[in-house]
Amino acid sequence: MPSPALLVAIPLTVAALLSGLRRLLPRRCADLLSILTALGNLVLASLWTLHALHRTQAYWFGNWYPRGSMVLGIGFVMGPAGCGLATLAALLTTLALLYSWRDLDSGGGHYHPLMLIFLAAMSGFVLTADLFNLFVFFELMSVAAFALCGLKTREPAPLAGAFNFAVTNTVAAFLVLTGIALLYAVTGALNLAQIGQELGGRHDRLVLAAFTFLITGFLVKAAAFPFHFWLPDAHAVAPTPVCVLFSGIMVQLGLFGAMRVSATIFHGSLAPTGLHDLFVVSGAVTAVWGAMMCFAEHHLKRLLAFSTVSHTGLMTLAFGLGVRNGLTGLFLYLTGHALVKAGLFFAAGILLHRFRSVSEPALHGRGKILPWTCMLWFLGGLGLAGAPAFLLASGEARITGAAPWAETVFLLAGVVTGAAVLRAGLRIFLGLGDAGPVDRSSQVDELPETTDAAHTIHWHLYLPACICMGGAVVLSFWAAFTNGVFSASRGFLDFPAYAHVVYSGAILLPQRIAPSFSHTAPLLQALVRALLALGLAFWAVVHLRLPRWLRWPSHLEGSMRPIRALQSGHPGDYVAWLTVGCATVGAAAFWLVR
Amino acid sequence: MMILGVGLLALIGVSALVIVRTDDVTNQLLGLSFYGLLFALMFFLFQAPDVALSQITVGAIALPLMIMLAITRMKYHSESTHQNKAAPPAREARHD
Amino acid sequence: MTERHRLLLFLAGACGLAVLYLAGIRNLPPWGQYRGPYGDVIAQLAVFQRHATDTVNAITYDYRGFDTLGEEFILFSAVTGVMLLLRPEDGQTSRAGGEKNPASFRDRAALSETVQVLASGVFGFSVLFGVYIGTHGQLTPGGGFQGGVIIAAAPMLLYIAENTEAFRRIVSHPVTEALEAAGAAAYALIGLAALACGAPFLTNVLPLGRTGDVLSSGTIALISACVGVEVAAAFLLLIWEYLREILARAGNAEA
Amino acid sequence: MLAHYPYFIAAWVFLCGLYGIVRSRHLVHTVISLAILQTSTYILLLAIGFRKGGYAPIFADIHPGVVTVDPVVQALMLTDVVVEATVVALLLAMVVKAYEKGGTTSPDDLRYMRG
Repeated sequence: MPSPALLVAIPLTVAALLSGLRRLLPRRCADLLSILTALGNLVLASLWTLHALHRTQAYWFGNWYPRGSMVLGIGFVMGPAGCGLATLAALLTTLALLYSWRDLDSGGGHYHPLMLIFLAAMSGFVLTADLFNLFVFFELMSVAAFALCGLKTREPAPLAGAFNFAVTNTVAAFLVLTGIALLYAVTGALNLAQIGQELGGRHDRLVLAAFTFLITGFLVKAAAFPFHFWLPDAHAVAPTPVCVLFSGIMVQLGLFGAMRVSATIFHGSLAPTGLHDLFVVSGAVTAVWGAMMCFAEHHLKRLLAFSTVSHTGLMTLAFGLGVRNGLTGLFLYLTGHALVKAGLFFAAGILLHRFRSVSEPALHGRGKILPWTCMLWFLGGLGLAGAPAFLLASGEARITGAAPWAETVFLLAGVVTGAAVLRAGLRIFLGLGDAGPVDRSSQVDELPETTDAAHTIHWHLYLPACICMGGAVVLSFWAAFTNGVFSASRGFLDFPAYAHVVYSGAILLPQRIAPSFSHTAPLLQALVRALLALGLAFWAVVHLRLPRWLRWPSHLEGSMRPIRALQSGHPGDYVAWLTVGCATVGAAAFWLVR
Repeated sequence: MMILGVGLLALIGVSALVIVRTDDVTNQLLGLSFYGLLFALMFFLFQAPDVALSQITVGAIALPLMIMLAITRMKYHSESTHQNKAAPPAREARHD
Repeated sequence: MTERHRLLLFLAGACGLAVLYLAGIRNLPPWGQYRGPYGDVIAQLAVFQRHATDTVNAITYDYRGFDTLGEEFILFSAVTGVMLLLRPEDGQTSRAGGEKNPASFRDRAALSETVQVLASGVFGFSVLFGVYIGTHGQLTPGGGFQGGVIIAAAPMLLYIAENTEAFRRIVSHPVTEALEAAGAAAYALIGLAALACGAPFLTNVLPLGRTGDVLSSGTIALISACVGVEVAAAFLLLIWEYLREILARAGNAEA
Repeated sequence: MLAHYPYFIAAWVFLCGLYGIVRSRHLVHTVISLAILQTSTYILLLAIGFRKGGYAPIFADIHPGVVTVDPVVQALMLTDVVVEATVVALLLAMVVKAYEKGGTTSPDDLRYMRG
């Protein structure tokens, strides 16, 4: 097997080379070189995933393997969950780079290096077994993301979005660092396994404070309520392929960071004390909030961004439940969501490329000439709602199978976000009903990001979206994939096995077959969700022709002024909310442990 | 030496508040430079010469310099747009 | 939200955060009683294992060298981001045109010649000092990062001495950009060289030399040098990106 | 009290930084406040690795075996210093550009994305 260090080192080296030669290299070369690099990462990461399913092993940089119980250097633990996410990150980056082929404005040649650095940071983040290294990759990911946000600098709005994104996420990074410092002071270690062993089941005030700082920091990235304000601002301004990476994987990696530290450092204090209920509550609130805001939005990218808030909330909820019931459903859901959301963003990008707008009222009826995009968009909307045959539906069934009450939250969030996407589809592609309310956010028009003057839609714009949608369906019927995810999720929460890998170098994993699953009830539920979403979308589109007492969607769609005013675009507001949120998480943690 | 350290830390605490309470950015910049020097001093005092060196070069010089250049650039921008009677930058992009 | 509401909201949050923070630090070991073991173990091992007397640099460039690789690329992405954000746009070419004619931005009041000569002398001295700091990192406080920033500060003296033309020639050259990329790539390539030798990434594959020599400690000194090149170029680029517009406008105002 | 004195200062500086960002009326002020917030982590890390009577962990002029302060936190702080400089540089570039494009330096006028 090639060294796992290549997953980080090769993209970084190529990024430096591309940046150094940016004046000399023609655009095609930069495109080709970066796609090949991302593709190389994809191949290597999938090889490692297959390998890790049988044998999880550690890799020590500089050959500084642990001496006795003392970890000297930084290591990767090549577990199946981490490797799988690295594969997903590489896949999305490859597709995003394919989408940007030739036409996307590359900002003077800076776009490709930044995308590759972003990929390297994500790969390092999911694999590292060192707490401070986790912070370094968190920050590298953030800085590359801030820079990518500023690709379109011709208007002040993108800069405002990027600024808010940068300020909130930097504060989050310092919260994480504070948590790291507290843990280092009491354990004298930075390796996740070593800290976990030193702490054991200890959960005194210091551990709880460190827990709060770390989890808050990562939840800011994961856009949990009330830390989510930066996300729609950043998504509305980033170019389409960057949005794909933000929504598809970066936000979820924030949650993954929280999961990683919970499963290792706090393994002894999480499930026994009920601290994981924190994730349940935070996830449920975020899911509902995101869904409401999503339905009220008429700027397509912001609409999709709020749906990401909602779905990441569902994943947070799934993690809270999964600490006791297993994480198979969560990982299936995460993969399905990444693919569907990426496909939707690609479709929105096609609209932006063709019509120079992503505003729902402005596009009313104009999408009729794009039947393929229409199909992709509706598939995406149904996928988000958790329609049958999509990976999200099978993930959801496994999550809610153990906790039926959670089905209510999933139903609400899935149906409302799916309906919002479908509503936009009905208006744009079929020209049904009225154009929809014209509000402020729908008037902030997107800047064109492509340089092709003819607005023709080439194969490289369609192909990524088709691959994403196809993948979200195909994977749900592939039994080997489900079994692999099942083994990976069992391994993820197994702290003794993790520590064994760190101290002894490797561990053999037993092959597990996912328990068989009755499909009739979940299938019915999924069908009901899809129909409900479609129904709500139709209702919203035609409600103005109905009698007055049936015009509820107006309230959902346009009149949530006081709530929407919270999304103020003011960095001070966002940081004030962050402070309150951090204090609340802390209070909840102390209250849960008591 | 401990007493010196305690005094220095107190000074840092006070200057932090003063700097964030200062509204004029140029004054704030001067404060930040001084604040960076305090940190360099503290790093020397607490046996961290490596960090002290990078703090002097980055925190007390490079960082304030960058901020100063940014402020100057903005000042030049407003002066030249004023002189050229150029149309004020895209205000109409706002939708309040 | 009005400013008042925002401050009230923050005040509520800040009280909670303060209580949380204080609760956390109450259980910390008292100040001045670091308990180890990580730092102590490395402090004991580094001189023997790596022949480097400055343990901080041994950690930065070797034991935790992978962190530093990430850190260098944080700097690299930030510089790329700044260049991306501040790049001259199509509409700005007329203004940036002043740049192409260096004679147009000689500053108005010339300093006395003494100051100019002195500054040029100090310029040479600071470059020398930066190189010294950068190459002795494994022995004494300093290292590539600190040395790099000092070297980057030297051309600023030329600017202060009003030799803007020399300053511009040093800083704005595409070579600076290429050097920055080369420094960053070299770090990753040194790590990959270990892979080519069959050892894990970033393992030292060079002879360690005699403890206390400038050329001792193998890859630590080499990586430190690469970092120095990258950091010096990166800070020059950062400063130049802000300064370019100022110089162009100053030139235009005079013309 | 004195045993935890630097940690209190770190908490204080952290809150000061947050306060600065919240009350900020100028974007450069926001950036500087963020830099102040960052310095809280320096104090925390430095205080954690400090040892009374310990020497700097540089064995050029002391013998191995002498009590030193923790070198690891110093390496972490070096990374921290770089992170601060880079984030500030990037944020300043955004501020400068936002000013050149939108003619404003006040966060109150940044609300293009409301609602």
